[in-house]
Amino acid sequence: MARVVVDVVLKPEILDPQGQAIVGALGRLGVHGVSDVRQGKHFELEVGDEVDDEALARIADTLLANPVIENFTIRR
Amino acid sequence: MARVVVDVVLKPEILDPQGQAIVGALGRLGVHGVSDVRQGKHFELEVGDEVDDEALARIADTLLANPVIENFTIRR
Amino acid sequence: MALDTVELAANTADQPQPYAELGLAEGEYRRIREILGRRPTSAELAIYSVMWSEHCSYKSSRVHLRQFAEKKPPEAADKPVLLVGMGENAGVVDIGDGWAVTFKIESHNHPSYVEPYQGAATGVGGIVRDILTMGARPIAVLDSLRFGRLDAPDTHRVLPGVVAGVGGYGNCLGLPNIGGEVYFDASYAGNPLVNALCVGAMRADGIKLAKADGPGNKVVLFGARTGGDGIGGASVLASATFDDAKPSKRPSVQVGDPFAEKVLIECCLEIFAADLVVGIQDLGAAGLSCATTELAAAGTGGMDVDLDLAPLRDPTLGPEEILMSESQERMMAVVTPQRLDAFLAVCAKWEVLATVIGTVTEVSAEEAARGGRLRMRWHGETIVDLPPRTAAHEGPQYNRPIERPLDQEAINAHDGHNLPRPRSAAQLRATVLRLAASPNLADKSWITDQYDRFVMGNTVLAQPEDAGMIRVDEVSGRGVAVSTDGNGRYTRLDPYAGAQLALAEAYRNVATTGARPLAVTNCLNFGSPEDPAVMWQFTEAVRGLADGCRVLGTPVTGGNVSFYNQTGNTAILPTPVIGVLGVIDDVARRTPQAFRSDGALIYLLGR
Amino acid sequence: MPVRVGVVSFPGSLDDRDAARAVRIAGAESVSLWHADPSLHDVDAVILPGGFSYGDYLRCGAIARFSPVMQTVVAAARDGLPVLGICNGFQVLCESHLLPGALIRNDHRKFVCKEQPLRIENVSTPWTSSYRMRQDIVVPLKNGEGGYIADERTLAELEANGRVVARYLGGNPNGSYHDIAGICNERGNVVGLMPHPEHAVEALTGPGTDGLGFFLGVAGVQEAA
Ligand SMILES: Nc1ncnc2c1ncn2[C@@H]1O[C@H](COP(=O)(O)OP(=O)(O)O)[C@@H](O)[C@H]1O
Repeated sequence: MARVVVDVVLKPEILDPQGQAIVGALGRLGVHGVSDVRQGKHFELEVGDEVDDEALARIADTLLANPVIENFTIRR
Repeated sequence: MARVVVDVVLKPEILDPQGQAIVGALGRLGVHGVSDVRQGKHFELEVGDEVDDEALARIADTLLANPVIENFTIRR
Repeated sequence: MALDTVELAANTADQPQPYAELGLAEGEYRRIREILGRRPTSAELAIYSVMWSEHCSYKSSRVHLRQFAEKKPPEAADKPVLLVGMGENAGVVDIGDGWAVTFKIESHNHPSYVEPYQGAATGVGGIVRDILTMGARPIAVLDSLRFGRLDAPDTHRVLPGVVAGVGGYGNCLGLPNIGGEVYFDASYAGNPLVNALCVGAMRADGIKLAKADGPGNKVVLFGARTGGDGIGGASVLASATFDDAKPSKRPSVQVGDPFAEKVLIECCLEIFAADLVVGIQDLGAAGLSCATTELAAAGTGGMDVDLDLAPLRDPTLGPEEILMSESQERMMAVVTPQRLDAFLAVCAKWEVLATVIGTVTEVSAEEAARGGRLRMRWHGETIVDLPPRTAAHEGPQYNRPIERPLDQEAINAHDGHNLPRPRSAAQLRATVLRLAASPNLADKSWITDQYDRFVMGNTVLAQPEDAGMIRVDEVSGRGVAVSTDGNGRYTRLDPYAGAQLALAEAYRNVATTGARPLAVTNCLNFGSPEDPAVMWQFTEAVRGLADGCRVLGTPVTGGNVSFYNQTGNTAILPTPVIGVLGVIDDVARRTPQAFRSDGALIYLLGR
Repeated sequence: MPVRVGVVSFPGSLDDRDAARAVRIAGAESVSLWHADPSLHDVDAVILPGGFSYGDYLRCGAIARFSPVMQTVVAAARDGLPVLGICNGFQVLCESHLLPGALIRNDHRKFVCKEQPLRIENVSTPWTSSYRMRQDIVVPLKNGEGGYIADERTLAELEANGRVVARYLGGNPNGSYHDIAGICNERGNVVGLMPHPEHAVEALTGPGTDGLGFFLGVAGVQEAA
């Protein structure tokens, strides 16, 4: 059993309204110094030892991320 | 300028319908060995050097996470 | 901690118990000991504490709510309108042609303050399950909202969250939102009101009731797993102010899963259509405690439950926590052994988890006289052995002190005639503009644009109409119209007349669509019942509503009381929210608000 | 024999009954298809209705894509079966790669429900053949994740080949690139549409009957064939 983390972020060229809204809110709150925010998804998976790197990549690529608009990283 | 990552996850005792849906989908996809999934949010911030740890924690606590139901971690 | 079994409880009479922390008064605790003839086990204490909370037992309001039955308008004996009256999960009204509708309004005020999105979402989820439980397909929702001043900072946290939550849950269930209200007043800062109404439709012979009949029948828990949500919430979240919430009683937020509920709805409707249940109950406030005691109390009175069998989301939960958990999207059904396989097959089709956790039992005459016998086991030991009627039906009832507020005279002494009037055209213009821009009168589409009003394809009237209208029968065009109204400021000035004004407004709103008003539901939002002035407002409002309903000929079919809406000693404006439901033979004959032809004459009716 | 149009129900589908009603009003026969049943039961066309399939918690349509019925729908669509995906159905079609691009959260980050003017820009698909070219219609729009996006190359290709089937008029309601409300595949048999024509088939319950054309189209085309 191990915990694996998969982070999914929008590709840089895709607009991220949520991130933009946070930048705007920070400004209104008087917090300065944050020039950009991108929002993505964070998954924590409990996986058995039989799940190898290849299987994980497939899970991330087919289900957790949509490769048309998103990139992902896997941390074991 | 530095990139800071904030991961926000639901507190362990809070129901995570998203994660549950993914576990269910994996089962239907014939992927075995993933016993649990929790879905959270992943933020990537571009911050200036003047933004210290305390300021970051405040941003995470007030804007990025909902402390009633979520915990967060900050990685610089 | 060692397991607190019935056997242990019988031998350790003097062990101190945290009844006060669980919200029970000393006298209430003593009565529990009398009923049981021993001290309660901790699991039994959990059950009584939630069942006897203000929220579940209506202990301060019940003596007054009786008026709704006592003053019920007479009905034609051959054509009763009310198929199911007050006391069930929701009342059921005959609308003709073999159709029946059920509707009810309920509050989720405190949870929506703590976590606006989830509080509002689970409020919608709860009332929808109440309607489903009656055997009906939910067909529409309405929401009645009150917030602090629009420019108050906290309103900017609460309002968007509540609206997104009502929409997020209702939209995802595929229920059109056909109306509601929103008002702003400083008194609701810190105590927003989130009242949700749901309407359901069914064939009149398809009504389902919450009772566990037939010894040997199986008790099935189905839907979501039980987690640690809202433990203690029933008595604490809904019935006490936050100010005195001890850390141990801190609310734990419930998170809604609308997808699970949508699937549960379709699953239940398929189960109803195949006639697979004897009785059914949703799990709302007080969760398993409520479902088991209420089902048993309304049936034979006997039930055996094996709590170990309840599917858990959090395996560390103890039996008391399982009994008090308010996890959403759960139902409990009573099923005959012959139909069990068919029942489980429908659940499997919808991928709904279903588990037999108990059996309906026979009770002896002696046990019946005590209020039945509900037993629960945990790890092979008996941890609950109580008469369920004492928990579900025989809770404490209080006749709380009532006193007209000292300032009632003074606030009524204000005379509007002395206020300055706009005199010039410019002043008049300024007044009109101010009124049009005031949050209480301004356009509400920021809210209603977030609600799906088209889904199901039967919405005939929705925003901005005075009442929503839904087609029930696509062939005949038979339908229903519903409106909710309430005015806290009027009610503060005169609670008796204020409740009647709200009733009259909802009644008119329904009538102007062309529908015939038939029945009333209500959500009574007030401050602390322990404050005699609040209690005066409450009793006057109830009396006004009951009298008004008698005059208009529309019975009260159900509703909900929400007390303790106050910050410190300051209560919200007394806010009875009234829902009126009417029937229309053919929705094609509805009358919308807007003028429909040039040259039409305009009449002013009334005095 | 009336044309048989299958309407798929996923767990969490909401507008399946509405789509079936629209099919019937258009004079075709509606056949309900279940997500777990791979058979299409000999239907002449398929509608993937609106809703929140499997809760849509991950990404809209992401999980529905893997259902048994979708395996068959994808294959049949590649062979030319007319398929219309409405709202969530559009999302499922994109996730299934039957249509290019993706649908993301509305730019204003709220759910939006309104009566939406559209312009029909392609009348050669089986679903739009009963409309006039550049006909303006009004149908309900209701979504939280209706922003259509695609890379520049895809957008250019869609525009160049007339594959934008419908475009928003009078303001962009969700941030869709090029105001795109609906697109089709290269062959034209697969159409994805964010607004809801099935909610505009009866004057009594919708903004009008402008949406009926989508269903008349498929009923008529098949009859002629
Ligand atoms: N204001 C009210 N007017 C009429 N009936 C009420 C009112 N408040 C509660 N009731 C009735 O009391 C009964 C118990 O309340 P209920 O809301 O059903 O509790 P729960 O659903 O949490 O078990 C219901 O039948 C309800 O209709």
